[in-house]
Amino acid sequence: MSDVVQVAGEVIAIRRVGAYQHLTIVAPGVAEAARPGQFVALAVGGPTSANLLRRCFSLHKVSPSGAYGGTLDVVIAAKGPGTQWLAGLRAHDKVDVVAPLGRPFPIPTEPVACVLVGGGYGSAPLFWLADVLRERGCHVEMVLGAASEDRLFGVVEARRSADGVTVTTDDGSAGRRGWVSDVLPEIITRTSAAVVYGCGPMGMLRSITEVATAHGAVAQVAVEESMACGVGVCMTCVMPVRGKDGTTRMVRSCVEGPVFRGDRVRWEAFTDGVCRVPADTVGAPRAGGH
Amino acid sequence: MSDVVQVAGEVIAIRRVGAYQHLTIVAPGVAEAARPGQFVALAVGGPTSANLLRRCFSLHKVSPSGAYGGTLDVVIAAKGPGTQWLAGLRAHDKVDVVAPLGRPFPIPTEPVACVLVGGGYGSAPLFWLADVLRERGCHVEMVLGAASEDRLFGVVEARRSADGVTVTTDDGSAGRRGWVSDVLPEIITRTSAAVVYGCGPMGMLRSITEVATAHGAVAQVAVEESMACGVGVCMTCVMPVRGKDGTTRMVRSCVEGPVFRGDRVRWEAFTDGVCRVPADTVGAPRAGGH
Amino acid sequence: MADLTTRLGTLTLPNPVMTASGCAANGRELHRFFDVSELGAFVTKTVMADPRSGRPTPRMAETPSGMLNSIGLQGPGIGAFLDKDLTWLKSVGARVLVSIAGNTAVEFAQVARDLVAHPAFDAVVGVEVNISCPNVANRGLVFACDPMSSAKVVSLVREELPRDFPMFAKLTPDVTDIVAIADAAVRAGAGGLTMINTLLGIAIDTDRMRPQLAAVTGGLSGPAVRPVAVRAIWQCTAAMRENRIDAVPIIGVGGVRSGLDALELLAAGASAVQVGTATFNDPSAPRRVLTELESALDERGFASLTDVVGLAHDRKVTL
Amino acid sequence: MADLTTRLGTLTLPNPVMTASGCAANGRELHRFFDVSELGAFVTKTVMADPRSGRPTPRMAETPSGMLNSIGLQGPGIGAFLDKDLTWLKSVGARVLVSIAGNTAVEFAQVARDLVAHPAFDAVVGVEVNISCPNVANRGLVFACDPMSSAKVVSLVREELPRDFPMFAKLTPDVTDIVAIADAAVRAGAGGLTMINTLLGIAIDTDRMRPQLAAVTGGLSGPAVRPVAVRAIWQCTAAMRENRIDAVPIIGVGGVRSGLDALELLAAGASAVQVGTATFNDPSAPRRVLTELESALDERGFASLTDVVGLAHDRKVTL
Ligand SMILES: Cc1cc2nc3c(=O)[nH]c(=O)nc-3n(C[C@H](O)[C@H](O)[C@H](O)COP(=O)(O)OP(=O)(O)OC[C@H]3O[C@@H](n4cnc5c(N)ncnc54)[C@H](O)[C@@H]3O)c2cc1C
Ligand SMILES: Cc1cc2nc3c(=O)[nH]c(=O)nc-3n(C[C@H](O)[C@H](O)[C@H](O)COP(=O)(O)OP(=O)(O)OC[C@H]3O[C@@H](n4cnc5c(N)ncnc54)[C@H](O)[C@@H]3O)c2cc1C
Ligand SMILES: Cc1cc2nc3c(=O)[nH]c(=O)nc-3n(C[C@H](O)[C@H](O)[C@H](O)COP(=O)(O)O)c2cc1C
Ligand SMILES: Cc1cc2nc3c(=O)[nH]c(=O)nc-3n(C[C@H](O)[C@H](O)[C@H](O)COP(=O)(O)O)c2cc1C
Ligand code: FES
Ligand code: FES
Repeated sequence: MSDVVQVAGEVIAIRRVGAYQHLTIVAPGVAEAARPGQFVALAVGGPTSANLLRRCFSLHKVSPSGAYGGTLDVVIAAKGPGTQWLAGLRAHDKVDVVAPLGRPFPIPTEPVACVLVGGGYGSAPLFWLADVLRERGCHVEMVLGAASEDRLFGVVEARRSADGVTVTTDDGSAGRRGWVSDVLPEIITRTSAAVVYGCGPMGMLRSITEVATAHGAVAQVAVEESMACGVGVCMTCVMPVRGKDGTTRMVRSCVEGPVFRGDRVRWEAFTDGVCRVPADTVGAPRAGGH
Repeated sequence: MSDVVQVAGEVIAIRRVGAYQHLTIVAPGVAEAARPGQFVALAVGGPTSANLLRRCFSLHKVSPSGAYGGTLDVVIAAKGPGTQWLAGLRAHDKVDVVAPLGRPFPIPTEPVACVLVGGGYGSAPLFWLADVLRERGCHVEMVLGAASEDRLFGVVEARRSADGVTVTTDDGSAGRRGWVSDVLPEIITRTSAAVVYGCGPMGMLRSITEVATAHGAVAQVAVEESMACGVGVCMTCVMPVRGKDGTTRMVRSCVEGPVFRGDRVRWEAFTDGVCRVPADTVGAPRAGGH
Repeated sequence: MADLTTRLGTLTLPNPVMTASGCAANGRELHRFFDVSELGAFVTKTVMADPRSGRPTPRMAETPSGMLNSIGLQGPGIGAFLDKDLTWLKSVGARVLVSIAGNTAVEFAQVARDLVAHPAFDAVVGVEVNISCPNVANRGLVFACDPMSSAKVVSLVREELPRDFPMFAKLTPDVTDIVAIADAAVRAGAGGLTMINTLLGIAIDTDRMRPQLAAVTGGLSGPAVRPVAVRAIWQCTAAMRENRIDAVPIIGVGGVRSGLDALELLAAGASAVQVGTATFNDPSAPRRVLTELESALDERGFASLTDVVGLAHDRKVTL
Repeated sequence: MADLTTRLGTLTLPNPVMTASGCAANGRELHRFFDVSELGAFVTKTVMADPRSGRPTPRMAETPSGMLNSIGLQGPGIGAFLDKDLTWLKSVGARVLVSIAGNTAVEFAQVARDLVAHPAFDAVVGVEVNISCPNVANRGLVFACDPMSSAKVVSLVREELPRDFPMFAKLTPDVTDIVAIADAAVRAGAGGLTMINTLLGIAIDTDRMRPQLAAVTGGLSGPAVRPVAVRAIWQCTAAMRENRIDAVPIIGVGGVRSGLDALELLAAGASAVQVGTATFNDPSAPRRVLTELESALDERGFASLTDVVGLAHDRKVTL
């Protein structure tokens, strides 16, 4: 956790891609240290902003230098005030950047087969990951899933970056109707994949983990917990994760994650938008609670 | 207080003029009802703004229709967060407009001589006022004063709108070195002016009133009190003013002003950035206060 | 379209959105922007027995997502209020909630008596007793900071009003235990509670290096304080649901700027909401909040406003 | 360049800017953005005797110009804190203000005892006693809501610390009379006060129609609450200047985002300031505030930080 930079970024391009906005931001110093799976924390709203907290986005890609100095790309779904503000930026607008943050996807030392699964904008970091894996000689399959066609991101890019691409949508508007977990078993089996990488909503990551584990593959998932700071100082982004010692702790997903081994995450603690503290967690409240 | 409109305005031009920013905003419905001396209240900071209160500016000019529909012009000195945000707007940015507000400068029924005195951006509403007065056959002299040349506004416009123009600056960087009150006696005497109109800082308005009164002219001054709403509902913009009945009340400068007869204002209540409630004001606190 | 009717004890209103006292003057100014009779009720600026000049200026300071004010209850006194302001509000068909105060408990009662005696009283749908103001008899301590003083004012005003006439005690959040104050007010006869008034705050002018307000302290309001308002409403509602205090309707106020903000206060337990400081940002705010609230209910499939009042207590996650 | 040295009773610091407890973890994370030893002091996350998992998530909600948090004092327990965190802070040369708490008054004392006994204690310049946390023995009522509980904790901790060792009691603003709590803490042996901790608040998720935080209530912080912090500092300083309570130094905290915000708290009476929530917006905030404060003093012609402490009281307008 050392090579992070904070820099006054400048938007140089913003374009709509399906339901998303794709931003390119000049942010010198980020690309050199960044790895796939890491993220950026952006300040929102400018100097008069009432929205203090940073918004976090997976790094889609980075380039160490170009006509404008190093750049980074993010893919943003406009939801609340912060993402709406970001989606409304124009070229030359300023945005404060803190990046790269968090632990990247671990890269296998051997050239094994891998499946990369992205839900909605969750695919954003996977093309760069695919490139890195293929450089290492890995066979790479991608699965892109979304509610509907406009919420898929990067189908064309996927065909360039991966050896095989499968698309699913909940409503069947593109690819196969259904969920990524419907197609995953067949792909793992066919490619004898050793690692399944996932990025997307929590429910999807849980099922990816289950499928991968059931088929003898390791799941590496990038989680999306609500974050206030992104840099490890606020303790809002915690989730229960088993350590190597088997003990569960409430760990910060911004510094110890966002990428976790799927089988270490205590998925059963997440229900209905709440994550409870499992009773066997270190320091869990005893009767009376805290 | 009836013909006010609230409308989503759009900036169509913004340009620097000396130390100020001159904004032209499309705001249909404002021009028709507006008179010189009235003002506009602008919301600042956009949808994520932490600055809730409106910022008020004299209407510099209005045009009922043009290529874009009715427009209004304001001249803004960037000081705090709100005026800085406004000064940073670009063409096609949106700004919520409430206008026209307040009581305009009263126009004499006879074609008398008038002196119009503006301090800094306080001259902004005076050119339009001069045009209206000259249409009525009044002889119009203008006095523009400021700390330094870059803080003068509209010297060229003044030469077009007035029969005579005098410029003063504190540092002598343009026109005569000194204050507007230094030159005012001679102009009132020479023109036998019946009315002196003033717009600018409080201290200047007070001395304009004193000079005018001493020379047998009526002072009509547009004051600048700190305003939260601009529309008469918050009671923050009050000042002690004598009514026709001779009684002093704390009146709202946004609805009963901003233009007051200078000799009605209890200037002695203003000291060192505070305005006390004179003891003879209606409802003034008795011992113990409230 | 959801049924927006709300019931506040003996009072039924066509919708739950009101102005907040002191943030809408007495109606004429906002009537230029929307028809004030369309609101559930129009809440007037707190009025006292005599005319008051209010405090010296500066009286306000902008703060992050809020403001401080030290208006000092400037107003014309109850007599002029009744003849001019209330009479005008009646003429446009507004339902009026009249906010009253006094320097002493007895003065509150006197103001209430004058109100009831006036011909325009039939436009009045309720009285809001602003006990969040200084008690001259008790070293200027705010009435609502002390359960006994609160109870005294409420019971004296109660005696002046017709039986069962809607009466709301307006509480300050600047207390260690707001439920205790609510309890005292309700026991003394308040048929409902309005919460919250402003929080005591200070801002310093860093150029002059002195307080920005001439009066030093002011009341903090605006979206900044909304979480405190929601919490106060929640705490009193929870106490009522658990029968720790008698159940009465709550009017929520504090930081409402949008229909969703209003929905927050309602879900926490308020049966109506007032829009205050947001009106300075947008003079149409009270009317706009009503429209937005209506859409918010429709989008969420609620057939009636009453379905959402206190709903967050039922949906609270059990841990 | 102004002399930024500040004196807090027996403690002298090269400058008045600190982190706020719980908003800077225990140093490593921010050390990536600036050298934490450059701050006047580094205030650690409140530590208790045993490890604590903290509360379920969601633990935070963004609010206008602020946020709510319900972290629940997650932490490693005093043992691990001392061996890992304090030892690291010592290794980089930080001046450390250690924030401690307990479920009971006795647990506070126990934590203090462990701290004093540790080899890294020489990096500790003071102890901040976070009495704004729930007292398990008193139905979970926050210690700092009650003068007696506050005094008990303070006096027990005092006994564990070396004579005259700097000790600050951290107060909550959620009380009717903060001066009374300050008085109790000072009489019990607090050498100074830190104010304010967060305000109790709630936010409702209007899609789920339930509280946004799993724990329902949370602490409100950020620029939104700055006027409340300035007011609390002002009131206690005024009471000290008028000899109503004993004079001790105050560390100001609440809503500081810029050097001018810090100057507000100093002018109101604080001798040092902590930067909390603003750090989430800008991880360099504590260090930036220091630079900005230095410029602000220079621009205003103050030769020394001590010249501005409490200055707004002297410059207050007399009406
Ligand atoms: C590691 C990581 C990578 C992400 N990558 C992407 C991406 O590539 N593209 C994309 O569109 N979104 C991504 N998200 C989600 C994105 O951060 C949220 O959608 C965004 O913060 C919501 O901001 P808002 O203003 O729309 O919502 P608001 O609800 O107003 O946000 C309020 C606060 O909650 C936090 N918050 C709310 N939702 C989330 C969330 N889902 N995750 C984290 N914090 C949240 C915000 O950071 C902010 O502090 C990612 C989140 C994480 C943690
Ligand atoms: C009737 C009227 C006409 C004005 N005409 C002009 C003009 O033509 N050009 C121009 O540059 N300025 C004009 N002003 C002053 C202008 O309104 C303030 O400079 C501006 O509001 C300051 O905003 P800020 O964000 O820079 O400062 P901040 O200090 O951040 O403002 C905070 C709050 O204080 C209020 N405020 C602060 N200073 C003033 C002030 N001097 N007058 C009124 N409210 C204030 C703001 O409205 C806002 O609510 C006029 C003021 C009034 C009352
Ligand atoms: C300028 C101003 C004046 C106010 N005057 C009064 C008043 O006279 N009586 C009263 O009960 N509340 C008064 N209040 C408090 C508001 O009615 C309301 O309780 C508080 O501002 C919180 O709501 P808000 O955040 O929507 O403004 C005033 C508030 C402001 C901002
Ligand atoms: C996420 C978070 C965690 C906090 N944890 C603690 C804590 O452990 N101990 C403590 O005394 N205060 C804690 N606080 C309160 C802060 O130290 C500070 O008093 C308060 O947030 C006001 O300052 P601010 O507005 O600068 O954040 C916490 C605040 C936040 C936002
Ligand atoms: S987001 Fe702040 S610790 Fe992870
Ligand atoms: S500015 Fe609100 S009443 Fe004048």
